[in-house]
Amino acid sequence: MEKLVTLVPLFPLAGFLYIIFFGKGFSKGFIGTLASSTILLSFIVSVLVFTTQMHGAHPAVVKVFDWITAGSFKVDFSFLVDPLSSIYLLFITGVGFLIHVYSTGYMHDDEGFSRFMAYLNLFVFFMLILVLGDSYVTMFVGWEGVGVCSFMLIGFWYKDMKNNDAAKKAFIVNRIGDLGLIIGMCLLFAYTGTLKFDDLFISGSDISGIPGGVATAIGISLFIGAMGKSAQIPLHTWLPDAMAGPTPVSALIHAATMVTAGIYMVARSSELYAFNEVASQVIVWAGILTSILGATIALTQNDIKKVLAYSTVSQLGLMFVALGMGAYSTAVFHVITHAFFKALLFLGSGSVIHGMGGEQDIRRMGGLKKHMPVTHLTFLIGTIAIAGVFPFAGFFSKDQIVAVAFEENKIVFILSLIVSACTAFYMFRLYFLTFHGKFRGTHEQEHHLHESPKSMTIPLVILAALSVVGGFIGLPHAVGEEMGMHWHWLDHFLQDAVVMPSMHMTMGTELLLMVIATVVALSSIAYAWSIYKKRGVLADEDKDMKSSAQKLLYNKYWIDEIYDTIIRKPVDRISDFFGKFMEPKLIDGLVEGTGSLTKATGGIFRMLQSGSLSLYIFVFIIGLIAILLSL
Amino acid sequence: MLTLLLIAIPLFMAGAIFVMGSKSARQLALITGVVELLVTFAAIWVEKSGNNPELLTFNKQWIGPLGISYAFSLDGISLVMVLLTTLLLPVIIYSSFNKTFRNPHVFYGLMLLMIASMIGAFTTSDGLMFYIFYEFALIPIYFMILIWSHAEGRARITLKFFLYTLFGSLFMLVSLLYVYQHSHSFALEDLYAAGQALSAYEQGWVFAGFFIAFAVKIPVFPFHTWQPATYNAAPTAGAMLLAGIMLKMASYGLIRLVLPMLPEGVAEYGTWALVLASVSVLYASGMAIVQKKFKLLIAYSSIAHLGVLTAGILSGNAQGIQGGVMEMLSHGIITVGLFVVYDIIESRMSHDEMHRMGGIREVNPQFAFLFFVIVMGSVALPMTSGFVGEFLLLLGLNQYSTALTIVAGLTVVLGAVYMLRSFQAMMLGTSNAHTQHFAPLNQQEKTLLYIIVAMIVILGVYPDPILSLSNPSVETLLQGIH
Amino acid sequence: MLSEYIFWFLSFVAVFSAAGMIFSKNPVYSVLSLIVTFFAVAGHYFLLGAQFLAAVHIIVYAGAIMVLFLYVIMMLNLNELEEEKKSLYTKALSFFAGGVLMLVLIAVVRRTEELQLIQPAVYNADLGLTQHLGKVLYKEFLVPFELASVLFLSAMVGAVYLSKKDLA
Amino acid sequence: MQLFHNITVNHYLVLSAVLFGLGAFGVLFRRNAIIMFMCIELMLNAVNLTLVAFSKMWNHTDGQVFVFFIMVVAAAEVAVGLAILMMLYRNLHTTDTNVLNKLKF
Repeated sequence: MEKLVTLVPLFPLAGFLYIIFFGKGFSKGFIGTLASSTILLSFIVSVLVFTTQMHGAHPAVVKVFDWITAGSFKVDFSFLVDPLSSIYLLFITGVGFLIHVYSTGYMHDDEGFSRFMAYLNLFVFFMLILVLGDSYVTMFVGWEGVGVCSFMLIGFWYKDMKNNDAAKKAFIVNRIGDLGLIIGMCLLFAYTGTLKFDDLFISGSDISGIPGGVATAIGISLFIGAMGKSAQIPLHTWLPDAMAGPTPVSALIHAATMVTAGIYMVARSSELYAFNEVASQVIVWAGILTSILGATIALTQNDIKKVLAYSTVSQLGLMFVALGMGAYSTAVFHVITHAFFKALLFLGSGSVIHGMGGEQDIRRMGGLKKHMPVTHLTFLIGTIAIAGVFPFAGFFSKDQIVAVAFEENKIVFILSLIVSACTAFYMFRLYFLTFHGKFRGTHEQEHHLHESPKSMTIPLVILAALSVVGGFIGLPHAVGEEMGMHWHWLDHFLQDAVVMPSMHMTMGTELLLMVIATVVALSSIAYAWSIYKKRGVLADEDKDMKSSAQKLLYNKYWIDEIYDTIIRKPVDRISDFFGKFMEPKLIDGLVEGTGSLTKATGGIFRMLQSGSLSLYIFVFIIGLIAILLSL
Repeated sequence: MLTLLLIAIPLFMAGAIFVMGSKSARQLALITGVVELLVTFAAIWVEKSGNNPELLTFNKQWIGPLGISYAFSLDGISLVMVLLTTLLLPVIIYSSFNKTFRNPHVFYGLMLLMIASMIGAFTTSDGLMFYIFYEFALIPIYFMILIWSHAEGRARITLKFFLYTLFGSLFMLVSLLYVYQHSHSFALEDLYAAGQALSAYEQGWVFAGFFIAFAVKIPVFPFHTWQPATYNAAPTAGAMLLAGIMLKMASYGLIRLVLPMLPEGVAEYGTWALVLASVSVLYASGMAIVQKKFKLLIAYSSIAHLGVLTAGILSGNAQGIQGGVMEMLSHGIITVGLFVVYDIIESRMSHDEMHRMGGIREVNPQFAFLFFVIVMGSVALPMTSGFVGEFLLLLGLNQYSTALTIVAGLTVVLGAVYMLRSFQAMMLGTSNAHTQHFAPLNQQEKTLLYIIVAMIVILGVYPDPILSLSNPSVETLLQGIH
Repeated sequence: MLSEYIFWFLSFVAVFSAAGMIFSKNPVYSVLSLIVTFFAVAGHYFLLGAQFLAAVHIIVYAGAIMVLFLYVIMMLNLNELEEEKKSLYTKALSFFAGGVLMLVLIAVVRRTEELQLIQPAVYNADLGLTQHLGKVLYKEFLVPFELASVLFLSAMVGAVYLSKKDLA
Repeated sequence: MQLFHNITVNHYLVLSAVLFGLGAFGVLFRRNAIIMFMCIELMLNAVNLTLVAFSKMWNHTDGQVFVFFIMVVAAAEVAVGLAILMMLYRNLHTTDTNVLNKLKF
């Protein structure tokens, strides 16, 4: 049964190759169907694999071929099937399929349609490799592969240089993280002699021999990789810019799947982090800071996709908080629910943008409720889910994180509550400004407004349904007991794959925390409602921004500008210095100087070459005499 | 016997082409290239099957009293290097098919002469023969650049290139002779034994001699200044030979001569060399960032990658050496690919200044796609050949020093910076007046690019045939050290 | 005893006429004195029992080479040429250098032990005879001998080529 | 052979040293290329003389064969050398080595 897993990434790959090489003559409908059906096939196989795992099959390594051999270093290209990877498979292919279907509608009028579908297929392929890889190296293949796909898809509309810049930025920032990951792998190999997950973690003995300091270094290095991919401070700046890509890309890559690769990796390495206090603390603080940063910036953004992007940054931060606190399965839980509702929100926003004819500024929207009923309803569900209202998916996963924070660190707990409040506020601000009030766009836009086609709304509906019920895979103890349902199902499922925290929380505390979380979310929603719905306040135009705090947030703490000043410009300047002075003057000067010196010396000695035969003979004879005398 | 054949075929054909004149020189050269490739495959087959190992060696005394002999043997490492040479040879010859130049028979004859000499260097198991082949390869390329270059000041540039590399090699000769004093034989095994018997301090000095020679050729900062100008001046086929194959003789020399001969010298007194190699990565990346011409960018990116290569090899463990072998192969292919791209652009735009281009993807998406794959190979993306090599190199280097690994590893970031910048500047955006009429690829260009892209991807996805070919030899080599 | 006298006589003639060759102002006289020197040297060869060499020496040097010299001098009309001016400085230097060289060489010889010309144990009177030498030349030194003829041929070609009129 | 009981190889060596020194002196002293040429011949003869003397002493023909070959070379040299001088004279109207000093940087 496990052998089948090889097929999972194979389908999208085949789809990609087919479309790239033979896709020229076919209609868009055929290409769209082909691309989507490859993912559907993968999804079906994933379900099969998943059910075997659910029924308690042992984790299995499926070898595809010999890959890298170098002395004691041997890595096969093989896949690891265990609960963690199989659940990832499930939601990648599932959400991926929905987004593929959605894309056939969304991108239908684009001239690069088949290219787009091919890239999406390729992306899914690499994402599957990422989660299936049985070693860090194989995982790294997918890791970098999704980076490239992200690059290609962000810069999909390559004629606009802004998109290309965003794509390049995403790739390069990711690469900084990748360097960290490579260093982490190198260190890991140097101290354990292997990079395979089952040698390192499942057999379990190899990592215990690593000295503490090195373990911390490894943990932090790997986390730097995760920072890049999952947009954590200080490597988060690429994600909002990545919204330059088509919206399905933002939904699939920059919300649901790729950006959660960092969480996957840390969860996969849970045994490494579980006893590594320093690295874990670094993760917690990077996570909560990112979370706060993202949430606060999202409060003031006016681009519908930017709000969602910062929201993603913020949610990813929360996931890392969970990871850092040792609640690995909780983080995975939030990854899954987040994939549902964030994909839904992005797709919904895509639907809005589609209807608005490309407009993304919420100051130009409003009152879309009556024009786009399905989009409105599903978007509302997504908003409620992310805001954390019982019993939507976001509530359970976020509540678990908050609960863990409460156990581990009270400051983080409070900060995470603030994040929750902010989340609820900016999401409803977005919702009200978009769907309620009067339409603020141009007449042509108003005329153009329409509900999206079926291929787009059906995925929305399915995702909305999942956003409602998705949380039940991880019902907390209190609720589960009460309702007579299987509680903490996900934790049980994942217990062989990741380290489980030892939580001892009374039901009372648990309930109390749930109440607190709900109250925070609801009051925040009510506040947003009172401002944006009841009073009808609109977002400020750029020039009207007065308070410095607002400017600070609107300009994203000027982090991009700071990076520009302290990193990009110095690099350019140093390179310039190399190019203008060091290379031609200093180094080549030395080289040329050697030549000139030789020439000058030769110039002196050539004076002796007078051409006078007598002189030559005279010197010759003197030399002869000297030799004879010395004998 | 096969080794001898590998050297003799191009040598003989070079002579034949010289004699037969310009008429069908290029076809003959191409046939030679293909035959060489087939012989290489035969040799690999013999090595893998393990039968008739005597087919892979040849030993005949040349100057008996001095312990010099015509000794050749093909082990896994040599085979990979020979494979690199013979894989690239048909590609390089084919890449110059659509060009017309004066006296093509001389050009191709010189090329084959150079190939023979490089294969000699890759296969010989005699220290002095290595030196001779290593030096001899300079002569044909010198003339190829001098005669067929169109650059201004080519005489000066080629002279600098020639003198500089020759000057560097003298250090190698001194070191070689120093070890020879103790071995009284140039056979590599004897040199290894004699070298290892030296004290670590002596080994350090001998290593310095070798390293300077190889560092000039590889090239490693700060011995690299001949290289960008030479690439820029050279005809593209010449630059391909130089960057794709010839420079690998030096890194091969590090593996074949330096590591087994002077293990302690490298380990105890070789830190400066590793530091230089790592600095080389940073410096060349910085230089690549400011380049405005694509050809110069290729040159500097090459230095950066070879910096990682040098550092990785000198770390002296199985991962570093295996990575080195793989990276040599991959870097050869990718660099040749980049030069092919350069050639295509240059033939249409008649310049290679990147900021004056843009939007070529819009006009010619196929070309842009193929170029993109090569760029990805160059930034060492997994599933391209670049990754396997570079990753193993870093893995090896880390066992020597983590700090250096971080410095050298910055190539991962900086490589992406300059390669993507150039790709974006040339290919993306909207087309301008210059690029609007970018002609579609012709059959020859398409074939070339597809072959190169296929090699990059196949070696990246399934590098095992190469790695398992060289792995036993690498382990034997390392066993000889410990 | 006779041979001793002959030795001293021939040596005197050789040295004297060599000096004459150098100091004579007219090149023709120089050539003639050099011929005399060569005859004296040929006499020495006779004394040493190398009859064949003596004969060849006279034929080649006196007969061929010196005639060539004379011929060239006549052709170039060098005998009318004014003797070049030499500074005292050059004269002194050349005298010094040549003299010191000679003295050093003599001193070197002086410091070696006396070497008898004839070692009775190995003496062979036939050594320098044509018959004997011819055998050696055509057996042991066949290849160099033939090569020498090639050398001659090339010298001949070279000389003819160089003296062509239109080679300017 | 009683003939030589007072004449030793050393005598011949001294004689050839004197001839050689004279030749060297002549080459330095004169500037006429033809005379210089003749001085060189003189030096060659001085060397030949020692070779023959040693040949006598060791009773071995090699010395004489050597002399023979030196003569061959000398003859060839004279032929070519004189031809060069002829040509030089034709072009420059001199055989003075002080004038023939163009072979320099």
